[in-house]
Amino acid sequence: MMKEIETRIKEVVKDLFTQNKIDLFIGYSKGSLPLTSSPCFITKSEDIEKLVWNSFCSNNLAVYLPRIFNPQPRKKEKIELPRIGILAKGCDARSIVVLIKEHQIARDNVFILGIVCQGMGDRKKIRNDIEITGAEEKNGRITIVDENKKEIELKREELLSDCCIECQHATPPIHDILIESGNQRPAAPKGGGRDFEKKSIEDRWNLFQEEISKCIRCYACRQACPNCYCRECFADQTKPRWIGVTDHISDVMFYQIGRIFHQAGRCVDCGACVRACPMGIDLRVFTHKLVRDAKELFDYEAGVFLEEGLLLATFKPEDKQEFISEP
Amino acid sequence: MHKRVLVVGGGIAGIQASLDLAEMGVEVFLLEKGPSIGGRMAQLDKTFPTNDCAMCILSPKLVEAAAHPNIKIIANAELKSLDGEIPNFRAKILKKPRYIDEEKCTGCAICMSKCPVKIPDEYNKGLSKTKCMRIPFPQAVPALPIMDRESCIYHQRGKCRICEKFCEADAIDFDQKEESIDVEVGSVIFASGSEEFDAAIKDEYGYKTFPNVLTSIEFERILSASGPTEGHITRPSDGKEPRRIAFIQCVGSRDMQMGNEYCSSVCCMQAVKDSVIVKEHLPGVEATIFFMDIRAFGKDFDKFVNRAKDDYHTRFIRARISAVEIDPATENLIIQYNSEAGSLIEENFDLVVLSVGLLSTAGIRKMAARFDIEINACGFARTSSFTPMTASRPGIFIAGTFSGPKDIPETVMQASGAASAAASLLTELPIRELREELPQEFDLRGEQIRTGVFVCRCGINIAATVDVPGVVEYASALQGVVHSQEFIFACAQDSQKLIGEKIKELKLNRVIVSACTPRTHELLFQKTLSSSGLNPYLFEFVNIREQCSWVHQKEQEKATEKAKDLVRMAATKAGLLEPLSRMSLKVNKGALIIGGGVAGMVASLELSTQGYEVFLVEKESELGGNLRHVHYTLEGEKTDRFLKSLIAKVKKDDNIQLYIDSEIREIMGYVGNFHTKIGNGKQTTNNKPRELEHGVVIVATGGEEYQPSEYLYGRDERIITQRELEERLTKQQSAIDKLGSIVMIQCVGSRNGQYPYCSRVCCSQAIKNALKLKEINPEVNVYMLYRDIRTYGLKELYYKKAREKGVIFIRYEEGEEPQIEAQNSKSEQQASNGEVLVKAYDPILQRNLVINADLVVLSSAIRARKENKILSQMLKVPLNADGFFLEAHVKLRPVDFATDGIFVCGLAHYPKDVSETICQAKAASARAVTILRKDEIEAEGRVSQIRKERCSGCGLCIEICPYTAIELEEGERVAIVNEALCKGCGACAASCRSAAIDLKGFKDEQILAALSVV
Amino acid sequence: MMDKNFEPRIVAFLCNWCSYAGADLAGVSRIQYPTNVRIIRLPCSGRINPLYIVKALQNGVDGVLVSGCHPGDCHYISGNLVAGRKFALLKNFLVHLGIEPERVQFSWVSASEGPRFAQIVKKVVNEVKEIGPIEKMVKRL
Amino acid sequence: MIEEKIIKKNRLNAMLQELSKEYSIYIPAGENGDFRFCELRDTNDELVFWDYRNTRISPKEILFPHSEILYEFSRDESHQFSISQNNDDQRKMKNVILGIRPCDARAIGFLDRVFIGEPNERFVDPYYLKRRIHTIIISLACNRPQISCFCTSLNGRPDGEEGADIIAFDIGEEILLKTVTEKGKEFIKESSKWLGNVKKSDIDKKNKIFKESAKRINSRVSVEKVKEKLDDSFEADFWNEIHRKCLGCGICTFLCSTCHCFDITDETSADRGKRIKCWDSCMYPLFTLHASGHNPRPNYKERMRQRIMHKFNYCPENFKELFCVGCGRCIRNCPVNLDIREVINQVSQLK
Repeated sequence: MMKEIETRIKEVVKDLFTQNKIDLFIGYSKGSLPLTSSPCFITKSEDIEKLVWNSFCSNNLAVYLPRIFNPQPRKKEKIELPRIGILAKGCDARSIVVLIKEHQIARDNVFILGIVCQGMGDRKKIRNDIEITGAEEKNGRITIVDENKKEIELKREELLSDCCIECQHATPPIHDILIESGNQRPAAPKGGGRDFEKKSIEDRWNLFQEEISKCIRCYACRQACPNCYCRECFADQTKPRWIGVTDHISDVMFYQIGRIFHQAGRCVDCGACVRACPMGIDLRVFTHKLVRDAKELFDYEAGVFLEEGLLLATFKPEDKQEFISEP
Repeated sequence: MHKRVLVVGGGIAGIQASLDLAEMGVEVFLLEKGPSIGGRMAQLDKTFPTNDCAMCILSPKLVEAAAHPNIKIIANAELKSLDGEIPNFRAKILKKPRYIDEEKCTGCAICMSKCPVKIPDEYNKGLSKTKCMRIPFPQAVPALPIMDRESCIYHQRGKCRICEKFCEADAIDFDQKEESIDVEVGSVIFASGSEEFDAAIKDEYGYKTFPNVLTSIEFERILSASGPTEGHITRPSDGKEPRRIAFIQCVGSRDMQMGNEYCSSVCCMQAVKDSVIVKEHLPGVEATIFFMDIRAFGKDFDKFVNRAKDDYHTRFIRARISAVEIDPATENLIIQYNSEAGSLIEENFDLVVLSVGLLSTAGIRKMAARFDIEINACGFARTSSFTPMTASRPGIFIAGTFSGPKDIPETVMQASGAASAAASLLTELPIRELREELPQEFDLRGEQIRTGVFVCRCGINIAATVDVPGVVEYASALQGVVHSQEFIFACAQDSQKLIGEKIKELKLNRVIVSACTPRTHELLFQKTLSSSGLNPYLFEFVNIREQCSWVHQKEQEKATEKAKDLVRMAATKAGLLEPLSRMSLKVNKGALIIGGGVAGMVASLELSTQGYEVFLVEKESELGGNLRHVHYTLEGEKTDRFLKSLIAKVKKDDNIQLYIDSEIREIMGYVGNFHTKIGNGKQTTNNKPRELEHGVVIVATGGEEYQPSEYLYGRDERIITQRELEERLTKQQSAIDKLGSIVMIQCVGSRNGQYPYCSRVCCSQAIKNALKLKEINPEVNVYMLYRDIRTYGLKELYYKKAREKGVIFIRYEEGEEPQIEAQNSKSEQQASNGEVLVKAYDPILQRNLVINADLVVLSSAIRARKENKILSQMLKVPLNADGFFLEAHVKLRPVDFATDGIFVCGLAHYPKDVSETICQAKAASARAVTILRKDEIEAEGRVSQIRKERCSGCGLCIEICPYTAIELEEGERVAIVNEALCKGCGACAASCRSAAIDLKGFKDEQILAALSVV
Repeated sequence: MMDKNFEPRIVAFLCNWCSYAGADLAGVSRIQYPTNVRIIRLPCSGRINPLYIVKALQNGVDGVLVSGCHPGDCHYISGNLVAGRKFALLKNFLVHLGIEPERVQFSWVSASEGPRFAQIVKKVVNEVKEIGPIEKMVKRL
Repeated sequence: MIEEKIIKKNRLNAMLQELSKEYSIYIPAGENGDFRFCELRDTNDELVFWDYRNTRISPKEILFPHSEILYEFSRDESHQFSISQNNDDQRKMKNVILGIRPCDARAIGFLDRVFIGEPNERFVDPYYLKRRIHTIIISLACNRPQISCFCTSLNGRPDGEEGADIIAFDIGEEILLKTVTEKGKEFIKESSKWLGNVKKSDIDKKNKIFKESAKRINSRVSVEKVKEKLDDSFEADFWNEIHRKCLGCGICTFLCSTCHCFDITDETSADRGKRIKCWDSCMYPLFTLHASGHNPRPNYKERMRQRIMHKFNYCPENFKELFCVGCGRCIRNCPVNLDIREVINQVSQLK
């Protein structure tokens, strides 16, 4: 199935270039390490063969769009916007919806090649002390080879990212062409942080502290997030300085709380931040709380409806008032 | 002499009229007989249908009136005589003594706290006590105490003078005498209001006899958080929370025995609102409203009633209550009533609220007579439908309930309308110029922070609790502070002078005053800064009275600590304050008025009279709008003649550029600077410019009659609408003569699931036409099938008249609408005399009726125009769920939009009759003139600003801004703030993730600085 | 558990038009309430950046009270309603992370609700006293 | 004179216990292959790092922490200012870093050149220096290289000694310690009671293991001409393409054992403040942003170029060394698999 999709992707991209519909296509190429793919920028048809489709095409490619359409520093002269083709899984497409709503993307200049996503694997699901020297994917099974040439066979499902396991939007809500991928995988019940939520407040705090103490403020979570397109992140600002620059846990918490809260009503739960984190922080335990609350309190899901107002710019008379303390 | 107007009465009507006039450049004397302005609205808890807190929305208006340089409030005074004529009236005013020197008094209220004599508190309707020396209520304006001479011990027995002893301002004057003030004005507005019906007269309800029977105003006070029970709902007899509350409607209204035949218009909604609020306070309570008709005729009123029924489970019982009895053991109240089924039911209540009407008293009649103001049969000032704010005496105008019972928005509209009418008389006179020459501001560039801290003792108000010298000393060590000192009263004249001197002497570039509340005193100190050459925004106010000394009276040390903390926070913030300037904006003197119906024409003429150019755009080929289909009013006035003369006046007015057959293509810009493109309709109207520049927009696009799809309308010629009937009554009376029986069906297309609103005018229109039918042929049988008869106000008289003339009223319930069967329908057979069978269920007779009708007349709804949507998007102003334009505030800003410079009037706002339309049209022009008369408008100083380099143009701020003050600059994809429209709420700044937008005066770094030293 | 001598430091962000006026009314009415609150006046509850609240905690403030106009009463039409969504999400989020719900509280107080303002202050102060001084999140300079 | 000693693994705890009285001991700690250098708190803990691969984040953080306070200042009530040196650092003055991999040890040698330089160097970082002269580095020869390791292309070896005071070899039940510096020799001398003498068989065992280890490093890049190529390619088109997928995060630089850029900022409140030194990354938009608002490296392209140029051109110019030790951290952790080996190869092929 994966191979067929890959072939189909190449066909579509070839057509797009032949018909001169795009200047650039953003997809995935083979990664340099086993179980990775790498974002890939195709500008001419000769390079189309570089494109791949496998269970590790996990990067949210929408992250590249704002910077193309909104280059920094701001150009004085009017720039000719490139026409971009982009491969979009459900979550990438939802990010694109968010970005269109937030005026970061010119819809007319984007050709969305949607793929009904089967969920993407996460290399980190394999223990770090296993050195993966090779891998092969076939018929929903993934065989990895360790440093001693030992083969380990895994079911594709075992490697799926947490966000993919719970994904409710495998089909891109917006697309110009859609590639089906056969059977729909049923989404697991929403769980990100649910177990966490059941813990006592002190346990939660301790776990939060423990996770956050790993953070080295490399900002990979921010940079990997398509929503974090701010020209100057609050975390970087000096006038006023919102956060101290240190790795003091309080500063780190402030950064994380601030960044995650800035995703309220915008986070599409693509897992990019979690995958990017070099320190293995399970940010989703925190990000998903806001995703869940947006749904539960305001019946709002980010990046699903293009026409819907922004969560934090609108209100309804029936908005719940439970956060109010009555004397 | 410049333009001057006297406004009699300081309720919301007088306040609104004064504010509008003042903004038009007219000097206003606002006369109030009580000690404070505010009127009845100040006593209300919440306002329907939005349940806004009345005081929250009123008190900014009180403060605004007090601070306006064009308004002089003369409270505790009466108008003694009024001689002369336009534009030279001479008014003699008698100002009663307050026994304080208003110049000296700082309003600190120490006298009130020390006064030993307690008297019933009028503000709380006598349900609680206040002092003989008292400020009437906390938000009172003027915020000065008044002494009740009758209960003052010194005045009665010659000793006490405690107040004098404690008054550090030396403001008590026991010997104060009445003062006579003469003013000369060009015209006068009477907004003197009405009185509440004295429920004690209707002794069958036991008011004043049974402790647990209250009037609606008393109940408002009980509901109010600032009332006698601090918002805890308890009943007077035992202080227990009531579980069952009855509201009895029409107490003193629609009551022939009492001689008050009219409807008081507001009591139904007040009772419904109270039933909702009481339920919010006490979830277990059961509220029952005994009513005759529920008159929810206003915008979104029916929705509110439905909410009360469905969500708050208010019981609505249609019954006239004849008496209230008491159970002496429990002091509960017993009410007997006839159910609709006819059985006698007795119920027991813990509390009974009498919805007392509004009425004119002998006193009001006498006053009217004294000033030559004619009154009508009900004792209210007489006005005509076409000049609804004009009194019989030339130069005198009426606003508010003096001309009949009305709700707040109608009052505000009439007040603004009266202001417009009054100002129109004075066009020849110059406006009052208020230009204060301010010194050049210091240049602060490169200057170090030099802060001066001034701490107020407020007599002993602050000093008795807070260690003021301690705070002064503490402040001196704070960063940037170069001077600190104390004052006995910081607000006193000499203190102001001293602050000014210190600014100059010590080159202070930041000033902190640590005293009372900025809400009343910030402007005063800012003015002192301005007049000393310091930008007024380099000022921080610390409130150590309301927040320290008054609320921590027994914890002096902690209160002092807190005061120091607050000063420290202010000093830290002050260091980051920046001088701000108010952007000024040229105002184009033209007005665009969209819609050439009566609303648009009246507004056009009003603006033209005041000297402004008007572009009146009508999409049809003739002027007149809906009034073309109305031929006479309920009161019998001929509308045709009025309309004809109105059109003639508009056509020959040189100031009015008329664009008929034209449509608006595009409106760009903002207050003072709109650019509009007009597209041609069918015919080209000469070669007038199609692109207009103007300063304001008035939306008067009207409404349209609903074309019923029910009741066989359009399928049988014997079924017509009221409008069609009126047409026939005027033009083909002969056809009417022959009819034997006519059935009118009310609420066609109104008050249903899809369109839950009441069309307001159809009951009156139906009664008007029924009376006409009876006039033409007294023998004709007229049946009116209705749900509630909503002849509010003085229209009620005609309802009575219709009953007297034999019109038969049969009620039907929602869901049990009448059924119609057309016999020998013309389309089927040629017979023209066939009858229409109307079947209805009569809930009183409790059986089905069949009426043979020759003609069925449908009172069809008034709908919002579909084009409203396009216009609303062009103007970026909202519509309500029913498609009518949604004003900025349903109570106090009924013709404004949240977006400055755009106004609404007429049916575009909501269904209304011609007199109300004219009121609103004049109100809209008054509001428009407040902008047009200025050459420049000054924007807020504390407005949002963009840091372009941080902005990604995500548009969140644009969506959030309620004033459409932010736009996306498409090319650079960056938000830009229109300072002219920004009101400085800061919602944009708080929402911007990259802090690319900030609010001047409340900048992130300023707030964070204060927060860093809490 | 509860330290009798602990006097928490509470910051209250109040909107100018309702809640600040409500606090004024509490003053005018001489309603006594605990001294722990330091008020920061803002034009509207809509002005409150959620990060201010987090910053207050980081600065070692024991509790934060945010108060605005009741829904519908906003002087700026809808500032409080837009803010309401942010507040609801922030409160849940902070609690999710393990910040005690008592630390950050929101209320609507109108200009005529002096007693309500005093009550809400008492409530916040008492509840924060109960849970003790803030340690989580604090960074002292 | 090189000295070689041997110690049984099971005696190591006892030795560390005694050492901990005088030294802070840093060891790689973690589980499931996920390690980071930590101060050894309980010397009874079993040492589990013998066959760890490498830490996620380089041990440079011990000597060059993410952030450190340089000094504090305050203002008193009479508006007078005073400055106090930071005395917060409660760490014992002397440190032992045990278990650092040879690639990272070598990187510390590079950092020494940056922060201390040659003797008589003008630019010395006193904070680094103070820490460095009191630190003993005992590296642990690499027996478990990863597929992303390429130290051998950059003059490194799994048993390379550069940067270490002592190098340790895991030869099974025992650890072979080999001194590299005088400081290392001193240290061995002080600890001699725990150490035994080396047998020929131990040496053989060691040589066999680490020859095998070297063989496992198959990843090779060609760095010979990198510096020269970069000399002339500041404006090359190559930079327009190479940065494209870079997200601009700081993983590669923060995890890197040789990256050493830092920033200095003040944290202040009304009357007190601290001057703080903390890591910076050339990948960040605010890196070297001028006070005027001008940013010499406004975009991903310029930042990416800075990183490559700094490592492979500027540092070789200044320190005669390519500033990459081939530890592979940036390769393993890059969220978009932007592989530095590919970049180097592409640079080598530049015309």
